[in-house]
Amino acid sequence: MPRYRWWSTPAVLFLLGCGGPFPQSTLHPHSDFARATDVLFTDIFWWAAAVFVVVEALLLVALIRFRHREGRPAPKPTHGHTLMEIAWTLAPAAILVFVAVPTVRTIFATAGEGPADALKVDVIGHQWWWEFRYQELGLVTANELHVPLGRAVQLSITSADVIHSFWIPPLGGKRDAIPGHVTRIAFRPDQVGEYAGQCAEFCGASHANMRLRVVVESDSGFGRWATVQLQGPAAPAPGTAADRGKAVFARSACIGCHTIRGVSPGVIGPNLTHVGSRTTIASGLFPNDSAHLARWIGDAPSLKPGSLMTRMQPPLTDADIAALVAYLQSLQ
Amino acid sequence: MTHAASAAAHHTSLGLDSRKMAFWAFIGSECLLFTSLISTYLVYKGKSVVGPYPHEILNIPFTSVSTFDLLMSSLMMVLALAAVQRGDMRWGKIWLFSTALLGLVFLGGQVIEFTEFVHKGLTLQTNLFGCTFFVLTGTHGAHVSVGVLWLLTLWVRALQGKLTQANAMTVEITGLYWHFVDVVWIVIFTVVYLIQ
Amino acid sequence: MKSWLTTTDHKRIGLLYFFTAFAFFLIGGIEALVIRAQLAQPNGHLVTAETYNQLFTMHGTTMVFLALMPLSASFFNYIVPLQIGARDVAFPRLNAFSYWVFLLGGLFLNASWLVGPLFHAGTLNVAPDGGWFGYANLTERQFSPGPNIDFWLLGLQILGISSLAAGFNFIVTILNLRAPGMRMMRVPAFTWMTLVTQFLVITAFPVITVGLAFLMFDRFFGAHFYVHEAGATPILWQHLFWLFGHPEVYILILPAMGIVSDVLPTFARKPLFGYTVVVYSGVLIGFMGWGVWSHHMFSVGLGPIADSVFSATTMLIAVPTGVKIFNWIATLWGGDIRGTTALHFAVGFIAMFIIGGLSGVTHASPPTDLQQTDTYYVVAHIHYVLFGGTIMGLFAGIYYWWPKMTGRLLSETLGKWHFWLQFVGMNLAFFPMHFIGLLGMPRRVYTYSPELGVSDLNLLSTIGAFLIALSIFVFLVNLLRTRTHGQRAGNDPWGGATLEWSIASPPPVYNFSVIPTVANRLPRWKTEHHEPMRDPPATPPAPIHVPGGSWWPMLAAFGLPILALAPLTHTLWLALVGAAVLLAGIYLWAFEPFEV
Amino acid sequence: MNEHSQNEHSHPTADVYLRVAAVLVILTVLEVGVFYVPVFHPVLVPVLLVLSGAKFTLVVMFYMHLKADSRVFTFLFGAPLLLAAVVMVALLFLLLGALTLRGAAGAG
Ligand code: HEA
Ligand code: HEA
Ligand code: HEC
Ligand code: CUA
Ligand SMILES: [Cu+2]
Repeated sequence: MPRYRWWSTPAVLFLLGCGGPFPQSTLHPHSDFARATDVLFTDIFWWAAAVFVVVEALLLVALIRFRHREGRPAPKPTHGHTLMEIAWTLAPAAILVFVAVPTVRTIFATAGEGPADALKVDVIGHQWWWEFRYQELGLVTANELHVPLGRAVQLSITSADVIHSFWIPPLGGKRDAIPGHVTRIAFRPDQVGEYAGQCAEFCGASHANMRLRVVVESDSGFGRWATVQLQGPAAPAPGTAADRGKAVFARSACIGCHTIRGVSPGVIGPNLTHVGSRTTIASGLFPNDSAHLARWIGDAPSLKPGSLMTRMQPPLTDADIAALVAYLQSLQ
Repeated sequence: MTHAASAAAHHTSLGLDSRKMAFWAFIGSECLLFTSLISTYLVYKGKSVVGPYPHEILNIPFTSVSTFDLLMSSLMMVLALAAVQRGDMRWGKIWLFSTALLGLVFLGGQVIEFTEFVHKGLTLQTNLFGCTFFVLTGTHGAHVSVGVLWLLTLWVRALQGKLTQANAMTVEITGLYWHFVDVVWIVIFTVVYLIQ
Repeated sequence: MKSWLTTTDHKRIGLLYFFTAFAFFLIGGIEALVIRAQLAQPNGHLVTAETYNQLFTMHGTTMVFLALMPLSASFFNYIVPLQIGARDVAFPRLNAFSYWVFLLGGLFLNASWLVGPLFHAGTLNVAPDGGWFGYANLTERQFSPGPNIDFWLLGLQILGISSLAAGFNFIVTILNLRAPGMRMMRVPAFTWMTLVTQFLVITAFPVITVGLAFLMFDRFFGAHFYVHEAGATPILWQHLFWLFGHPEVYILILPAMGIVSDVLPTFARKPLFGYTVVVYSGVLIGFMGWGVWSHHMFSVGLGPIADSVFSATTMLIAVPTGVKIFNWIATLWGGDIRGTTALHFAVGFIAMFIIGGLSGVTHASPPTDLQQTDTYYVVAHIHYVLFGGTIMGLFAGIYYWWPKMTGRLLSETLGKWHFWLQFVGMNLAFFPMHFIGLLGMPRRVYTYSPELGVSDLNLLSTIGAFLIALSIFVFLVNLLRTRTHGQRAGNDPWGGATLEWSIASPPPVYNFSVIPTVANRLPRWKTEHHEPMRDPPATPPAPIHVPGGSWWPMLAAFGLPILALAPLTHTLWLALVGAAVLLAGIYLWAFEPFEV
Repeated sequence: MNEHSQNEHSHPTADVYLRVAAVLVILTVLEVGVFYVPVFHPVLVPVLLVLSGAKFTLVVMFYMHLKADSRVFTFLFGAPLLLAAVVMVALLFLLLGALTLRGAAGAG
């Protein structure tokens, strides 16, 4: 839709020297859903802009033309004008028809029902991370949603605790994740890439830190990712740091909260079976590297206020933590 | 209450008593209060995940008597008003007291009902029916209690000879409140007890 | 001192409202400044996440319930009886009660900043932290175990009582205490909008009272009104809240619209254009305001039909609002416009409110709102309507009526400084928020990543916020200076058309030495149809009885916070004491000899 | 007391009050009767709503004197009442719709 492109990258912002890349922008749509919204927004924006210009201009003209001057005769005490009243009732009403009709059309077009062959993913919001369940693939992961290019995606969104709101701006508008309800979004991404999103409904201390990422991949790329995810966790070679880490994991509280397939069944925290393959940890907050992993395991709440992954009691030794990091990184 | 009656002696632009007008506005406002409560009751109807459920526990004959009692108290109330307006303070006192008494009987009935429900395992914490039922009927009961207190106050004033024909407006306003509480019960009785 | 504590004079109560509400406005503003300082750069760490959540919750709650509503109330109190030619409101002691309840409710809410240690927590730890619309089920005990939410819900319950009492009072005052000859269609626009506002108050507040009562039962007594495991739904809260919440935003804007409708004619020296239409459109806005609440819930997924219906009803409100705006411009058109500070603010209202109104229309379209809701784009909308609208309108009222209230004119020079600083500041603070939101920054985040590319815009916004603070500082200087240096106002510094200008500034206790008889909508102006009315004599021809004060409204008011402390501290005897104080206050009040 | 308003809307007499009470009692008996008679079950809800609506109206009109009193009072009561009714219908529609349609399909 080249007609809209120039507006989508407001020149103002470039003048301010903050040109992008705006990974979380609503003005750079990359799916049918986001585009439909963007088209509609652009539409309404221009109507609004026109109203704005006309009304402010009238106001300014009135102020300048009729400002007080010495000797100006007393103004004529006009009390009203029926025709004018009718005119300025009808004109906005007419404009609103032009806004309302495409609005309703878009409401139904984006109601969240994807086609039958859509890739179905259940999204579950937790304080403060996202769980993704691919029913048809039997695959569970967290915080990084992988989807193939060119296939529609149908998300069924709910929450395990309080209300969250699932939102990846470049791919389309948000839907709340409400305990006891299921809401839906459907979209078809149209460009490979990594998109940023974030929880949008205030959900407690770390609401600001409840981020997520969507990786739109080519069909084959997605297939490779899914195959890897479906495999069991990598078994560390005996005697390595990772192997020691596995032992620490198995005797620590970790198993109570985290699932590693075949190792532990916990469901309070994210599934860690392939945590090493993620680019970030703690719902998009930090890069998935040794330093951050170590700090996270040592004291998660200090990195993420309120995090339900409390400091381990008794505290882990530095050696334990280093081993755990090695183990987690081995879980590719 | 009694002295503010003199406010009405001043000029008013609609020729209406200010307190009465304020009271009607108050009653209008109360409509929204009870609507919110009743809507919630209806929305959550049949949504309880554990019992006891309404049909297992609501006692229609018992509540019918309560309803009748409240209706009669409304009658007493209008009779009290008519008596005070004629200046017949003897009957005024009698009717005022009977209104309050019937109100007390209603409250007694509610206490018995609540106690029985608790014995049968329905509390505020049990299920959604418990939540919505107790808060709705409890709010109504609280209104009745305020009404009884108010009526008894008037009755004592009348006994002291401080409530006279000149204060008929006070009695009328008390009546408005009392009848409104009755009217709310009419709705609750139908919506909660009869339509299950 | 005693005379202020026991006062039942609407003018004194009006001033009490003003100074109290303005103090709360400063507190809310300082909270906003801390918010902006935190967000000036990405990964800010001025305050912790927990503190930040308390800051925006208290900022929103304070501004809405403790600053803007009571600032409007100060004008209802001071100006409405004067505009309709009355000696006081219908129930002076109830009026005093409203004020004291408001004050105590406000103190109760704000006490939460300081009393942490009493709850075994830090000092800045137990203030409300669930956002100003406190969505369930985050507010349930399970997810918010501390007393934070308790302060919020009990505080709001207390404040609701104050608003309701004032609502009944002003409805009766306006309907029943008008001077002879002042038919409804001769009532000044501001008083009309007050009436509409009060109808919204008495119908909207009961709904949130119920919503909060449910929350109370859930938190204190283990009920499950918003607990989905019990079969309930947290969505119920959203409906109850917004059923109240949307009328509430019109409660906030209509008084300001009334002020503008009074200020513009005075300074254009022209009657309000289309008075009848302006009045009816106000009534219509109030009425339609009841049918749009679910536009705050588009992202909940109510289904395409409900979304379409609420979208349409919401958009329709633009029509009566537009009608008002066009009538205001037509009022200016052909006038002889004197650029006083009051006029600056009134025009500023129109210019800025339009921006907020138009962004409101983009919200009203559910698909676009799905991208905007819960982002800074909404924050931009609310500040353009609330700050650009209500605050601008209220300042217009302050500059217009301050001389009436104190007898001295505010300095015009400082006033213009105030206006321009505020005008530039607010646009700098709030305009970038549109982009911040569209570029993907959610609201209510204590921190954001530099990756988003909104750091510079946020810095700009912060600078704007501090410019606003500077402008408010200039206003405070103006207020202080006026006490001693202000030019004397006389009865009528502006040549106003309405009754309040026919008496001394500040007015004597009894307001009107003789209750005027009104023959026209613009009684003090000469028009082609009639001569101006004569002002009432400066001294009353016969002695006028003025009611004395009363302690009992204040006593009764004290019962409420005591009652609220009972669940907060799990102390039964406090509930009994509170109820006793309340009852004692009411009985003493009811049987006290009090002649109006 | 305000003579003006007293004379304008004279209140009904005790006689009227008693007759209204009689009707109210009959309606209540009918309500409970209808509840217990199986024949009426298909139409129970509408019948009950009509009956209680009639009782409501009677009390408001006669015991609260709205029938004879100033229209201002009718407005102060009627407008919020109407609003309340509309709100209730809307809430039932919105919440029951949401709960049954989505709750049934729902996970979580
Ligand atoms: C003073 C308070 C005030 C006022 C007056 C308004 C006015 C309006 N508001 Fe706003 N609103 C708020 C305060 C207010 N709002 C607040 C506080 C919130 C957020 C709450 C929260 O989440 O914290 C909110 C949120 C909010 C939302 C929810 C956003 C979201 O959370 O996703 C929506 C959605 O529809 C909305 C719409 C509107 C509309 C359509 C108007 C209309 O009334 C505006 C009408 C005015 C005009 C349109 C301009 C003038 C008209 C013309 C010049 C005529 C010609 C115009 C056209 C043809 C378009 N508002
Ligand atoms: C009702 C009116 C109102 C007003 C007037 C304001 C005024 C301001 N608001 Fe507010 N705001 C809201 C209502 C209002 N706000 C609401 C309802 C929310 C939503 C809350 C929620 O999400 O729950 C919100 C949220 C909100 C946010 C979003 C927070 C978030 O989502 O994380 C921000 C961020 O910038 C903000 C900023 C400001 C600023 C900078 C001002 C400024 O205009 C403030 C200006 C005032 C001052 C600066 C006064 C200070 C004076 C001095 C410093 C003088 C010094 C003198 C002495 C100390 C004696 N507001
Ligand atoms: C009390 C429950 C609990 C325990 C015990 C626990 N965790 Fe966690 N963990 C969580 C939760 C909840 C999260 C998600 C937190 C967030 O992002 O806010 C998490 C997140 C993580 C993550 C980041 C995952 C991701 O995809 O972003 C890692 C890695 C992790 N935990 C490792 C561990 C290790 C190693 C241990 C044992 C030493 C452990 N956890 C013990 C609850 C727990
Ligand atoms: Cu989850 Cu905000
Ligand atoms: Cu709204």
